[in-house]
Amino acid sequence: MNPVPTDGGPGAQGAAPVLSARSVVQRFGATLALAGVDLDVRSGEVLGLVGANGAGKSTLMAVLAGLLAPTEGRVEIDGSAVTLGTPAAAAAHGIALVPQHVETALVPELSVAENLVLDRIARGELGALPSRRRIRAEARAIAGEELLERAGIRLDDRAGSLRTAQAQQLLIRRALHRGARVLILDEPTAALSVTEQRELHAQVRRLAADGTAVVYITHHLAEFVGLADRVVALREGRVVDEFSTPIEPARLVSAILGPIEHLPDERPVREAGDAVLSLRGLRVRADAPTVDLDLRRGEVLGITGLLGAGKTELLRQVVGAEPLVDGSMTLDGAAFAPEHPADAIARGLGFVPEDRRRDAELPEWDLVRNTTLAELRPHRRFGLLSARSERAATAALIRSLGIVAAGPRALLSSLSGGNRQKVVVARWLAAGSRVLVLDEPFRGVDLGARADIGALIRSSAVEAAIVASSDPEEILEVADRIIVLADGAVAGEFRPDELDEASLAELLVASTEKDPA
Amino acid sequence: ASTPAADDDTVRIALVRQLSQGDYYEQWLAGAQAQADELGAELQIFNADGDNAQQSTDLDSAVAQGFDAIAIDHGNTETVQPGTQAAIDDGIPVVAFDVDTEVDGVVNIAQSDNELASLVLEQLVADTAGEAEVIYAYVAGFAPLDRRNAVWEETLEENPGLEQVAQVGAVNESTAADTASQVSAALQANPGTTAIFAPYDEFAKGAVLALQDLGLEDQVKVYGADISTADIEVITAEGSPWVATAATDPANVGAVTVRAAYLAATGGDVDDSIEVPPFLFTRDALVESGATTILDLTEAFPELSTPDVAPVD
Amino acid sequence: MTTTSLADRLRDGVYRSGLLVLLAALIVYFAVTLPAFGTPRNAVIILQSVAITAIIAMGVTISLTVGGFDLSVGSNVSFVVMLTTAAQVYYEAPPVVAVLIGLAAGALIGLLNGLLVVVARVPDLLATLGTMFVFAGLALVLTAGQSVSSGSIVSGEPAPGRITEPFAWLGRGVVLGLPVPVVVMIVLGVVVTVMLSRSRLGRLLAAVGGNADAARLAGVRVGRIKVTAYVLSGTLASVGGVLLAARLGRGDVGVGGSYLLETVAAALIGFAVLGANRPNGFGTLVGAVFVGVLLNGLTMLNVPYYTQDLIKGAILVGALVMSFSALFKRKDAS
Amino acid sequence: MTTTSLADRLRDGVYRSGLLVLLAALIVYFAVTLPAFGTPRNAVIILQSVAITAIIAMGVTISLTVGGFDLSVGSNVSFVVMLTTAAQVYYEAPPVVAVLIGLAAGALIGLLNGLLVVVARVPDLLATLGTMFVFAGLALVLTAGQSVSSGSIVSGEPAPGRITEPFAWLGRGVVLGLPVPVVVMIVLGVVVTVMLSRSRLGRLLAAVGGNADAARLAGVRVGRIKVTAYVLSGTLASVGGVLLAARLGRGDVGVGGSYLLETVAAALIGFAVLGANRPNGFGTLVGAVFVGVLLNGLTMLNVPYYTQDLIKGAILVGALVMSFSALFKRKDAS
Ligand SMILES: Nc1ncnc2c1ncn2[C@@H]1O[C@H](COP(=O)(O)OP(=O)(O)OP(=O)(O)O)[C@@H](O)[C@H]1O
Ligand SMILES: Nc1ncnc2c1ncn2[C@@H]1O[C@H](COP(=O)(O)OP(=O)(O)OP(=O)(O)O)[C@@H](O)[C@H]1O
Ligand SMILES: [Mg+2]
Ligand SMILES: [Mg+2]
Repeated sequence: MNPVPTDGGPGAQGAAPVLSARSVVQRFGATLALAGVDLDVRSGEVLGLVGANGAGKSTLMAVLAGLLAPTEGRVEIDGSAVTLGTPAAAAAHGIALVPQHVETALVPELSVAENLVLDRIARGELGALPSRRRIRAEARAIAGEELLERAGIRLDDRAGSLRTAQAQQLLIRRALHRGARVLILDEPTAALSVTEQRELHAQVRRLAADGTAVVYITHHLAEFVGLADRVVALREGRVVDEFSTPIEPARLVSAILGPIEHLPDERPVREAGDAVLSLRGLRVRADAPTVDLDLRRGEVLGITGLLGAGKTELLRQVVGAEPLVDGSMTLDGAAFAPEHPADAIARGLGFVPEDRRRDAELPEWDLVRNTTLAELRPHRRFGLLSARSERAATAALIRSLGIVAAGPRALLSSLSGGNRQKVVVARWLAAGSRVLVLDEPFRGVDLGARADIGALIRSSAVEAAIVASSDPEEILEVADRIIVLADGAVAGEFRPDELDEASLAELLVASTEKDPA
Repeated sequence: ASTPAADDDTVRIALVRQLSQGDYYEQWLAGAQAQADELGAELQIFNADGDNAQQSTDLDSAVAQGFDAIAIDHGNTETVQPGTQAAIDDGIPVVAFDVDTEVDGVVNIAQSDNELASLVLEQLVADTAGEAEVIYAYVAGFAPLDRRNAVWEETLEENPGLEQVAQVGAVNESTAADTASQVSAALQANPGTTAIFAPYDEFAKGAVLALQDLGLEDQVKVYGADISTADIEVITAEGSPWVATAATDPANVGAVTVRAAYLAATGGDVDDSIEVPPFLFTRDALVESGATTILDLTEAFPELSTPDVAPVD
Repeated sequence: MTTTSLADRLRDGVYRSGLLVLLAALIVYFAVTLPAFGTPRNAVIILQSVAITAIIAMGVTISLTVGGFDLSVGSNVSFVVMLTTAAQVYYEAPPVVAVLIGLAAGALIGLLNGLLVVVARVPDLLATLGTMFVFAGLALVLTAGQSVSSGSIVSGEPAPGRITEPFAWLGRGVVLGLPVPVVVMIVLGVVVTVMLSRSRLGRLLAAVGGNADAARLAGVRVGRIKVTAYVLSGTLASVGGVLLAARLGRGDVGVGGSYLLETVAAALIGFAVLGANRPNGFGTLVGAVFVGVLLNGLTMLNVPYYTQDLIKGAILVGALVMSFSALFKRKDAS
Repeated sequence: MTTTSLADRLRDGVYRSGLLVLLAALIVYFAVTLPAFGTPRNAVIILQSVAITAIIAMGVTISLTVGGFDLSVGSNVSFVVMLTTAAQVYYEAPPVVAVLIGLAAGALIGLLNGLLVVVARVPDLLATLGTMFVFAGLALVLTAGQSVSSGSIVSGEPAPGRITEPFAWLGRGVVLGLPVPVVVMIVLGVVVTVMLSRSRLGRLLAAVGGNADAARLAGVRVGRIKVTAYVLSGTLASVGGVLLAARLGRGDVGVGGSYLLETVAAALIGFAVLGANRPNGFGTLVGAVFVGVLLNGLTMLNVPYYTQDLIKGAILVGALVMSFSALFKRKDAS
């Protein structure tokens, strides 16, 4: 509750704000998402925004981009109050948003090209009868030939077939192309690889140099170094602190988490026991080399690699979500050949999928039902489900995982991204899974929650876990042993104390460069 | 004569109908209502809208409410029988129009579908000298149509010169339009056709539509059944191929039914079987009469009204 | 953090029970104006008039729960009506056998729908549209388009069998003062409502309807659950068909046709009950009863039949607007 | 990386054009067995028989495109038929005025649907279910349940007006050798198909239907687009209504009722055309023509009417299974 004066900060050298929030309050029913926020965005600056999951970052951006009408307070552009009302109105003022969840920004049935030019079509810039060729040409110009080539994107495919990373890059291009005065990037790097991240940073700096204001949200505090001119921290819907260059990630942490919480200190790398799960001769694709792996009791095995290295394809085979391309597996020494996720679950596996919205969430269900979905049998009394038993189990998990929600009966859709991820992890703890397989579990998850989830999968309830992530920082933080995957092949194995983040990142990049696609 | 229900002396009649929608039922009801008003009776209408199970329930409801008489308008024997039996057991007189309840003590009223079909078919045979390729419009499962069908089958047997080249028909909300499409197709396949027997006015209208589409009004004649204001317009139109139809006046039949129910309720004198005879209208006669509406028709053909059937003094 | 004002709660109440309040108001209004309305006997008549619709609508609700849509229920009813009556009249099947044949046929229609959707991957609406035509057609072909009644003529001869008393009892018999179809409706209504809201199967059905991908990864055998849903839907439709055949005492051609729209209407109206905004068993029952009360009362008021649709529609639209705008006002204000 | 074998491509071709291939096969079969089938005149008859259905189905397709569902089209047709004929017969409105009134009424019904969905936030199916009842009711109330024809009796007097030749021409007239409804169908079919697949509006409609949030974020005015879709759907239904009134030459009560199912069927069958798996104008046209060809050919073959539904259903199910299992085989393999 001590709003920090925002004038006079360095970075934009005192330029007049282009876009401001003034005492913005946003309520969702009983939830106070924003409790009176003042924020100035100046042209030519890169403004970082940090805060724990549920702090209100996305909500604030939605207000600034005209997606939400604030309950109280106002938005100013060039110093005068405006009513944005719709994203179209915001766009007319030169405000562009790339939202946190890319699926919410794409129309799956339309082609990639049509999605890229959708805003221009909406504004009528392509006329009443835009030809396919025109749309394709415009889309090509927006996406850039080199991206299409590199990411293997075909403009005529349905947008629904895009992978998260591809979609994210395309949406960024779409927003950049609009020539916005203010560009808002809500966790743009959550699904980007190291190289793609670096590229994006360079691009953002170029834009700022040209006078665009960029608001940049991320949970990877290290990204701000050399990128942001100024970082504002939100907590519980309020601005709690502001930092200017040089940005020191360590100082940001306490601003985000508040005085009470603190991250655990250096954790010991654990020594593993015998193999719980063994993969022999698996392939991520029919034309890929074979992969042999052992997951040992008591360890967290980190799998990393650039986007498209084959992590997801490997993990989905392990949990029975896809048929095995080749090879065989054993679990606890016995043959393990799941034909359906149910088979894997019955053997004690739990799977947190990469695309949480599509593959894990039931948004219109409350937390209780989302949590108990994978194992309902323990809650049966006389053949019927006991609401009390389900609720009690969930309430305990909400507490132990620190999930921020209005209560066990809150709808999942009302939670912030990071908290939803915790609910998905909670589902497997509720199901009593012994072996957890997590694909990009930290995407969009804040530092505190990351530590919480990390601690969870290392807890005694879990015998062993596999964590796949393309982010070196995350992997180093959580894994006891690291496997680097490149183009479907195991390119190396390391202990986390042998490496630091920068060298792991270099390794990832190098592992693919030897074999350009 | 619009006394409110509060009057204990008012005769209360329940009219339990299978269908309400369409010209025939509309005019039937208008005749019934007018007669009830004239008699000072109160008529409560139960409309099953084609749902036979609902009609059965309506009948139960009418029995439960203790009407002075119940009139049933169309329905299936099995479906209305239990309710009718219950009414008779409760001492409520029942009048049934065009449905055989198979319950003793019920006053049965019928427009003779047999006679109706015979009248038109005699005309068809006379016009064609018993030699014709005929398209026949019929859908099974509707009691009046089934009865008319029986006459058609007899006629075919008796007249070896008549050949049924195609059978068409569809019963739904757009019967006329759908029948037209089918008749068109049948006519394409059977260019020798000279007559269409369509013993239901919606079928007949569909057949006329098809002939107009194909410009075959001069070659093929339509023999229909039933009559309504709209039908009169179609029949009397310039060059209409619809040359004959047989019908009773639905308003008259409705009135007869209400009179019979009133008599039964008030202990008057009523036969337990009443027949309303149908009447053959040829196109020529209709054109000559100058009638354009059902009202004109009852003036031009006084035989249509049968005040002497079930008279109330 | 939480400030739920009294006004909010009131609005919430109206929203949650808008349709129930309206139903209660209607009942009170009719009971006051019409002495014959408020009798127990009339209550039974109203329930009788909606029983078959409600039973079939429970099946539709189950298919809606898995995100499907069973367009074939009406044809299913027609087919089962013809099958059970023809079995008895043409082939002298004993009533019990006829009923079992009818139920088995309904379950098989459901299974076929389920396999088309799950194995052949035909979208729900299309698959059930196809089977809708097929079984409407089979219902006709079974008897060459003729209605079936005791004494029907088959190839020139009167058919040997007849619809017997024990079978007709299913449509008209009385148990504990209630007609058999009403008893069946109450029992199945409770069973389906509890199944959907309280059982593991119900939860899995809803999971598949909510997000099939997520359900699969959480170990739900999505295909099996979908097939189960269609089998249940088909079986419930056939229960309706058997009761209808018993009530009519004959096999009326095309008799099931009107049930598609009526049952979908009941299930959809059910969305607005207690703020569910999704298929639910209790809501479906309320939806069916709502329509029954309205038609019964309007008939007693001697409102011309041609205004009844309008009144029904206007009241429905009013209730919907009330329910849903309140719902969203609440969400927005939030 | 991609190895598209010949077999794959063939399968792909079958999948994409399964329904078209079947349609062609049917036409060839009928033309060979039935000399009268393959004539230009019969082609016109077939088109005539599906024209009104196809026009209304184009509207349904538009409502499906925005992710809605317009259950009110049948009632809309009924209402417009009664309105245009009553205007002429009861109030002596000139044909042009009657047509304009009819189209305006259709557009207004669409607007009402749109506002219920967008402003009152009633879910599509429920909103249009409500207006379905309301306008089916209004169609009846308009004339107190009577059909309208020249010489109808209004309060004891014959009505003053009549259905005139120019109006009837809309239903029966011939332009360039084609019946007017067929010409209208072709013109509107092309316009709607191009609109949906090529125009700005069509893409915005698809965007709203595909992901309303994404559309909104890209600056699409979602509410307006939805309302536009319903207004177009309502207007197309009213075009169908006007043509139907003209074709019948009178106002038949409840005549529109059967169009709901028929048009939805056409639009749904259209999903399977050219592998779209979503609403599309061309597919809807093919769907309507498919049904028309089948019924025409079967009637000519003198197949009993009661087997036609079965044959229609069986062929449809076959085509669907072929289309969709091939589609998914292909997807799975990839
Ligand atoms: N539509 C909604 N309905 C109800 N509550 C909501 C809604 N959207 C957000 N909230 C709540 O508002 C608060 C702020 O959410 P927001 O998404 O802005 O957080 P965030 O800072 O972006 O978090 P994250 O880092 O997880 O993305 C959270 O408590 C969330 O539960
Ligand atoms: N950003 C991308 N650029 C190029 N190809 C990609 C990209 N993302 C995914 N792919 C494709 O996906 C395939 C492997 O995907 P998979 O999900 O198994 O890998 P991953 O390492 O888990 O990547 P991700 O982190 O995106 O999930 C590759 O063959 C590649 O064609
Ligand atoms: Mg966020
Ligand atoms: Mg992955």
